[in-house]
Amino acid sequence: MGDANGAGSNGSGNGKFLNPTPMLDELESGPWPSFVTGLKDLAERTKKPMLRGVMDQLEYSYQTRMGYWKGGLVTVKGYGAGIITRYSMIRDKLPEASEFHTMRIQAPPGLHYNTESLRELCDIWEKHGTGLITLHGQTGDIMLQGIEADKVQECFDELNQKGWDLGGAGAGMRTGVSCAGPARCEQACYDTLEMHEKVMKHFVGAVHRPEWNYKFKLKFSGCPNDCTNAIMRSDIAVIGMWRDSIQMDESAVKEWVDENGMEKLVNEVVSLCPTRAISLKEGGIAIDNGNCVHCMHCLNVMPKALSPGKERGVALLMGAKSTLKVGFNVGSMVVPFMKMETEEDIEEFIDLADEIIDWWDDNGLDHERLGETIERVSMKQFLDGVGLEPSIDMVSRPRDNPYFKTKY
Amino acid sequence: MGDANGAGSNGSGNGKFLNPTPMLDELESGPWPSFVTGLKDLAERTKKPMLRGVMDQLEYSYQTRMGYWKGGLVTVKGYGAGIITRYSMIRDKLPEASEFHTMRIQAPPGLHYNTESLRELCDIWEKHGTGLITLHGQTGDIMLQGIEADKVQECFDELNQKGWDLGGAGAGMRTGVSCAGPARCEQACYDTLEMHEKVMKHFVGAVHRPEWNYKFKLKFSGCPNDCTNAIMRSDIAVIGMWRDSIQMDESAVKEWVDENGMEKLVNEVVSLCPTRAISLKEGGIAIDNGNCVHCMHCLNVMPKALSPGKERGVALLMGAKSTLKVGFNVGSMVVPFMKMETEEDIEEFIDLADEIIDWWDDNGLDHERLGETIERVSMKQFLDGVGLEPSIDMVSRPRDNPYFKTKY
Amino acid sequence: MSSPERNWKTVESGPYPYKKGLHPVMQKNYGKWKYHEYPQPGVLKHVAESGDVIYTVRAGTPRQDSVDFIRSLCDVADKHADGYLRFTTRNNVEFMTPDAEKVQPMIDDLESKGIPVGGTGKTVSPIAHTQGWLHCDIPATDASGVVKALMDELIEDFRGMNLPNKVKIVTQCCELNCGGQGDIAIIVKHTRPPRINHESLSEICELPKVVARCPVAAIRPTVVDGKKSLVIDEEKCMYCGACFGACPSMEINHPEYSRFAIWVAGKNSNARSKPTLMSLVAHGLPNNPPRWPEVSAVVKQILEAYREGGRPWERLGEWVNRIGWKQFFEETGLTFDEDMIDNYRHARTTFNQSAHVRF
Amino acid sequence: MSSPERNWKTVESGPYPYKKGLHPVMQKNYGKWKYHEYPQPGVLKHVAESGDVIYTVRAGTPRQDSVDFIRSLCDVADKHADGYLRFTTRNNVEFMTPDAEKVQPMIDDLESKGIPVGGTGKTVSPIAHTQGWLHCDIPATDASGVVKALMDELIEDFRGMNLPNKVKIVTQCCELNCGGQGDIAIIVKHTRPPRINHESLSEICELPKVVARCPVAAIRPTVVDGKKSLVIDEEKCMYCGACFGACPSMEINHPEYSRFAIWVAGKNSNARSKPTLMSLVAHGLPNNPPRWPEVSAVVKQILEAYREGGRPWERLGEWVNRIGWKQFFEETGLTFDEDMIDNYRHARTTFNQSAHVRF
Ligand code: SRM
Ligand code: SRM
Ligand code: SRM
Ligand code: SRM
Ligand code: SF4
Ligand code: SF4
Ligand code: SF4
Ligand code: SF4
Ligand code: SF4
Ligand code: SF4
Ligand code: SF4
Ligand code: SF4
Repeated sequence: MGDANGAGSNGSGNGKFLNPTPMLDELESGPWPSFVTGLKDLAERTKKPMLRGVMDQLEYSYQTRMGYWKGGLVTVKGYGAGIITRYSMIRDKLPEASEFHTMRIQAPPGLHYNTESLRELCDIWEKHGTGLITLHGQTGDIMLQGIEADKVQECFDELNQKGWDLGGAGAGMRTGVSCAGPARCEQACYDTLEMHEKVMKHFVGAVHRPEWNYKFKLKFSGCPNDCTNAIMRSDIAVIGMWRDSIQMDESAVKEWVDENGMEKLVNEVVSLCPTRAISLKEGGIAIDNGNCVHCMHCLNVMPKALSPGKERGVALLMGAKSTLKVGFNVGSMVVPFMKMETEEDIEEFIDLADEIIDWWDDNGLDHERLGETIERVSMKQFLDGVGLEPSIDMVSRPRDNPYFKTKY
Repeated sequence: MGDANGAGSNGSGNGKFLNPTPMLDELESGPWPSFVTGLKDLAERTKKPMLRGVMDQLEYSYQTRMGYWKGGLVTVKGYGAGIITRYSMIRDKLPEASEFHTMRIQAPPGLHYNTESLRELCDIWEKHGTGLITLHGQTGDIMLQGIEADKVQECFDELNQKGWDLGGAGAGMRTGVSCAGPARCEQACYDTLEMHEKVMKHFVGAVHRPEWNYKFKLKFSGCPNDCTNAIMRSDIAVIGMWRDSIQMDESAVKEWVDENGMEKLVNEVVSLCPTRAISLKEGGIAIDNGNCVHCMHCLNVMPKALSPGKERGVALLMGAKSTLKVGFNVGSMVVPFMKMETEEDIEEFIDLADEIIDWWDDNGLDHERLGETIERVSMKQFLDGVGLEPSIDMVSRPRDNPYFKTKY
Repeated sequence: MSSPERNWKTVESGPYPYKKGLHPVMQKNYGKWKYHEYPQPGVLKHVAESGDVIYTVRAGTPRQDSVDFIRSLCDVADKHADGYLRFTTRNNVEFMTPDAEKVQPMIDDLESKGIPVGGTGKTVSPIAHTQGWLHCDIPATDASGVVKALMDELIEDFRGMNLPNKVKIVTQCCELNCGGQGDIAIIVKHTRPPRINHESLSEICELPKVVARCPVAAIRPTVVDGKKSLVIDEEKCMYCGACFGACPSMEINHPEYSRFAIWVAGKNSNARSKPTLMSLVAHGLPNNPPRWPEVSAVVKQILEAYREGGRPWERLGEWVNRIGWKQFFEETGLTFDEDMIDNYRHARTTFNQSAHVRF
Repeated sequence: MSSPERNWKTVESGPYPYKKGLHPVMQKNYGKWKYHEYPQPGVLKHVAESGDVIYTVRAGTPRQDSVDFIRSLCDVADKHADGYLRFTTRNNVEFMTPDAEKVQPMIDDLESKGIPVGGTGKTVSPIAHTQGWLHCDIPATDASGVVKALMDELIEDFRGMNLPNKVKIVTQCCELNCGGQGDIAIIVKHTRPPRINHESLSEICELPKVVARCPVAAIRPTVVDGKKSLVIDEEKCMYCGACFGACPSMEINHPEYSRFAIWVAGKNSNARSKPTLMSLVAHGLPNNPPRWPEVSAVVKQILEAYREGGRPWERLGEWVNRIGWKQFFEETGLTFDEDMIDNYRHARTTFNQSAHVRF
């Protein structure tokens, strides 16, 4: 059960407000910032009973190795989603946190903040809720954690007036995520932030009022490095792509070689290209761009010398999801290239996404994600259904069984 | 429909015995030896009506683009398999080949013949059947094609007295195949011929009297080059393997390099090793044997310099089959190494094979091959069932889904 | 819940406007960045085509933050970064400044507040994790706690840049895997079938939905004490807990029998190799709060073997791919067992369908 | 069929004894071979540890041989090879002699008989094939004919050794694929559902067996004219013909609608890469006896592209793997279409689950 002595060493946990939490206190030691210390300090300062209750319940979970929350339904006017409702299963025992709801708030694309907005958010939240915030949830929401049902509407109203809106939950569009993108990254092949904002504004109704078969996620990564994990975690992954040749600054290549040596060039660049598209040439390198698969590796190692081409846009990969039922699904290449420079390009994406979601909503089963529907119904029917052309880019190899039907 | 003029140019087809076969005659031209010419000459010489009938029917098939054989049941005393029975569906029209059965005969392991045996076989076959022989069927049988039902027993009796026996068909053990093996190949890691002979003698009853769920095939390749295609086409593929280090004759390596040059050494040996286990060393090569996956490539390119190690035996891969139902199944590694030097080693293999077949026959569904049963029931249960230890060699990677059940 | 009379309209605005959050130098050079460098661990230097430079200082957070903590981050931003800050997709916070001089004072300020600087380049960046006992309704553990305990031990790999490549770790409190794939993943694995609470089942759950949720069709309708209920075919059930996600009466969580499995070689990026799913390499580890030492030990074993054997730029899975899984188990000291052989859909595609084998 | 009184016993001897078929030099050096060389196309030279040498001359056969043809092979063996010969797993015949002097006369003798010598090393060895109209009960074509017509065109690739590596071609007369996987495969593909012969069905077939044979459960029992029969759900049926193998009343073969598909990149050996299954690259080719020119044309397109682009030792599939499938289609002039995207079991594992793409 551990000795609480080592804990509290950060100076917290000595207040009078909280009940003892010996097991949690064990998580106060060590160099990594402790969420326990944060919670305790917050509780001691604000004296919010809900915080004391939630600490007690968490301590009880640590002791019994079981969770004690159950779901429910809370929402705000006109919305059907955005609040994750939690009631305690042990409220008889620990009544102070009998409710502990979370408000999911859509963060700014790229998670770029200024301190003014953020302080505003903190103030409103401290006023109505516990003051505990997750930055950010795995889907990219700001999660305001710990509020009572009857305070949700007023909290939301106040937030909304400051420009904040609720994120997704349930069987609808979910909150989007985008990488830092063109704001600070040289690899960005399209404007992840702008696209994220525009697209999610289009789907805002579907975020707030879920009515599809199941959830649907979009993530926006500026290049195939995929810093938002889009390919593994979104029904449509929007990934930056270029179609022409990698831009090479020959003198910067030379500089790199001077600095790092030929051995490193061979071992860490040439040899690691997955398709061996890079060869040595005149003390520098030559890239066979027709054979480049846009993996990003050489650009990552030599960012000063190599950059994505000039004809830039996005690739769309579809069907990623987590383990449920079929096991993890990785997103599959469906649209290898699409321009993404103008408003119209974004509109075109939105049209396609609408088409895809309609198809999925019509053809999918209950609680079936896009990737599952595509696999069950077949890629061919999916492409037919949404009006896309089949292409060799969609497969790692053509089929190996004769089980297809074509008439001639 | 083609002009028969070009045909018959080999001098055949001018006899009086046969009816005109204009389409087939088109297959007499060209440099590759023609089975049509062979058939025609045979028919003209022997004047066997069955041969005329079968040519007529084949010509009719070429004209109508349809086949006209149907199955039936013919066998020899005490046997349940080995004859592939064919009755004509158009016997009214073309009565001379109303029957056209095939006798499958087990060839010698490695397909090594002397002319005396082969001539004997030809003579007996010409006496009772058409004189048409397939050397060999895809499963390795000698196929004596074209005999009437009432001649089968006497033909078999005569063959059997000369040491020939029927091969497999139906839901039992099938005829085995083995590569040239130690008789003429330096790569052979075990005695394919001896093992083939011993093992098939053990299973001879199962070959002749099929009574399992479905067919079961064994093939014996002396090394991972797999010249019998065992890995794709046998329920248990027996493939030669070594466990210690590749034997290297350093002076032969030098010789090779002198003759072929360093460039070829790098491009055709070093660079093509799948695990990059080969590096250049002092003008020759060094092999990291712990990282060698026994692919055979370097040994194939430099057979004089490199040979399989001294500790030799077999690997067993299980579950290969053709397309039916599940699509092609490639054999999977189940036993990475097993000594195969003595009678006892062969006995041990036979015991294991018996065990496996029993398990499959108990757990398999009707018309389900071993590979399908393993996949349906799970590798784990298969291993438990036949008493084998799981090993990392069996998989290309550990599972990626959490759907397993273990209790602690 | 009744709210007072409203004299405003809800604006369904969607994402908070990002433009407000861009440092002026980033606004100016938007889409015109040329390259980046790593001047020191925890610091990025991005150079624009214009010649402008922006430095980023990256620091760790507990993810479950208090407003006080966030306000103190704002203080840092106001003081050293012109009032701007951002968060990464991996719960780090980043402060941007065009001024090289401000970097070190900023780092000192952060560290003095107990906020560690690091996580750039070839490091262990903070562990992506999920809700756990603090909030979720189905967790078997507390992801935040597991992560805090482990980060305490890995902090030098967060601060340094001495690994072959980035190591992305994830931790999740049930098999739904809200944290996705990682180079190393720590995930709850149940080891007993759910215990059905027949009392509550028909009252609080839609029976057909629960039946439909089971991946292996192990749940059948039945009647218990005259009430409609469900029964589990324990032969089929593989303890995934999916039914529990649909219905709290399918009690899968258990203090002893809900355990941990460790997975490796997940990769999301397309760099060099295609993205890969992670593979199971250890399981049956106890769920041992408050510091889960058994879990940390295994993760560290794996990390050390990778540090030792990986070549520059090789992600963990790429390293394994090169040396082979057999050697992975040897070098980490972990043990391969029969449960690691896939027996689910597509199982066959993970078999070694070749004679390729290492001895 | 009644046979006369027997005064002997059947000996269930299994395989014919191989020892009788071994050339004395092979018997002497059994298991003691050291290496091989290719002195010229069609000839192998194996050298034993003892220093003994055996030369092998390899020659093509039609596979469906007459006893006359076989006897003439025996003549060659008697004259030049001490009375021994063997066949390869690919229907070639081989004659072995320790005497270098005998090689050329033997070759001349064979060629003069119209028996081509070749097939060793980096060649197109004869096409493995199946029964066809000559004997099988379910074929949609005549494999022997397709093969003869094609080998006429490929004979120089049989004789020469000017390909990047061995090219193994297979041809099969229905989708059961008795000929297995190959670098290039020519396989019947039906394009309409079976027509059911309700007359004969219940008389000659076991209905449940037929139902069970269908991979997609497209067959259901029904009653037609008072007789038990079957009906096919034509939406589900994908024309595989498996039911026809179980029951001749499920008439799948059709002169017009049974066509050909071409597959590439199958590989059985473990050399370098693991064995691979072949992939569909063309279909809808007509079944056009007696010489099937459309089939030969496609095979030659593929072969030429491979000859052009393949590097030494690269098997056809390894070449494709290096250049990518997109380039394969470009270089062969074939067209990728939607049917080539897998939609069967495990389909997902063939999708491009990455952003890797070539333009
Ligand atoms: C800030 C952030 C994006 C954001 O919008 O928040 C980011 C930023 C950068 N990433 Fe990333 N990546 C970020 C999450 C990711 C993720 C997702 C994740 O961590 O969950 C991935 C995919 C992970 C995976 O494969 O599982 C990711 C895969 C990469 C890669 C590919 C690495 C590889 O070799 O596989 C690069 C290339 C590189 O390292 O040079 C990259 C490169 C970069 C660069 C160098 C891009 C640039 O030129 O600015 C940035 C600095 C990286 C660094 O810290 O070394 N970034 N990057 C994220 C920081 C996370 C953190 O706090 O640790
Ligand atoms: C809060 C969060 C974890 C976190 O701490 O960050 C979370 C929490 C839950 N997830 Fe998740 N998921 C969260 C991101 C994800 C992700 C990651 C992502 O979006 O990138 C995934 C994997 C990707 C995917 O979508 O598949 C994910 C896959 C799931 C699944 C499995 C879906 C599947 O198809 O396999 C479920 C189960 C379900 O939907 O029935 C699920 C269900 C849940 C539920 C609603 C559990 C339940 O059914 O009651 C959890 C509510 C917890 C709570 O109390 O707040 N959560 N969940 C993440 C959302 C925060 C946010 O909005 O920012
Ligand atoms: C005679 C035969 C075995 C037999 O018992 O009959 C045989 C004999 C040899 N094979 Fe083979 N292979 C024979 C069928 C096969 C097959 C099966 C087939 O053809 O259906 C394969 C697998 C094919 C596949 O992968 O689809 C096969 C894959 C190999 C390989 C691997 C080639 C590769 O790089 O993938 C080698 C290695 C090599 O070529 O050096 C090889 C090597 C050899 C060697 C060099 C072995 C030796 O040292 O004696 C022999 C001479 C090969 C040559 O002709 O170049 N043998 N070899 C078969 C001749 C077939 C024919 O008439 O063409
Ligand atoms: C004769 C032969 C083709 C040839 O011309 O060489 C052949 C001919 C037939 N095969 Fe085969 N198979 C022959 C080798 C193969 C092989 C290759 C092998 O053994 O290496 C395969 C692929 C490997 C495998 O076993 O899967 C093969 C896979 C099949 C299948 C599909 C099995 C599957 O599980 O997918 C069937 C269908 C069935 O068994 O119901 C089949 C069925 C048949 C039947 C019995 C068709 C039928 O159901 O009526 C054919 C009888 C033809 C006839 O008139 O003689 N044949 N069959 C081969 C046997 C000759 C011999 O004994 O030497
Ligand atoms: S995904 Fe690409 S563009 Fe976006 S931050 Fe990562 S490296 Fe930069
Ligand atoms: S981006 Fe990747 S595939 Fe393209 S050249 Fe660079 S390393 Fe090779
Ligand atoms: S399988 Fe190996 S041992 Fe047998 S003939 Fe081929 S190369 Fe020689
Ligand atoms: S046998 Fe294959 S894996 Fe082993 S060293 Fe030679 S080329 Fe490499
Ligand atoms: S991983 Fe499971 S327990 Fe944890 S937050 Fe997600 S759904 Fe809840
Ligand atoms: S735990 Fe999983 S397998 Fe077991 S009954 Fe529930 S859903 Fe089905
Ligand atoms: S491939 Fe089909 S048609 Fe040809 S022999 Fe085999 S079973 Fe008969
Ligand atoms: S052809 Fe194939 S899919 Fe169609 S009914 Fe027959 S077995 Fe089923």
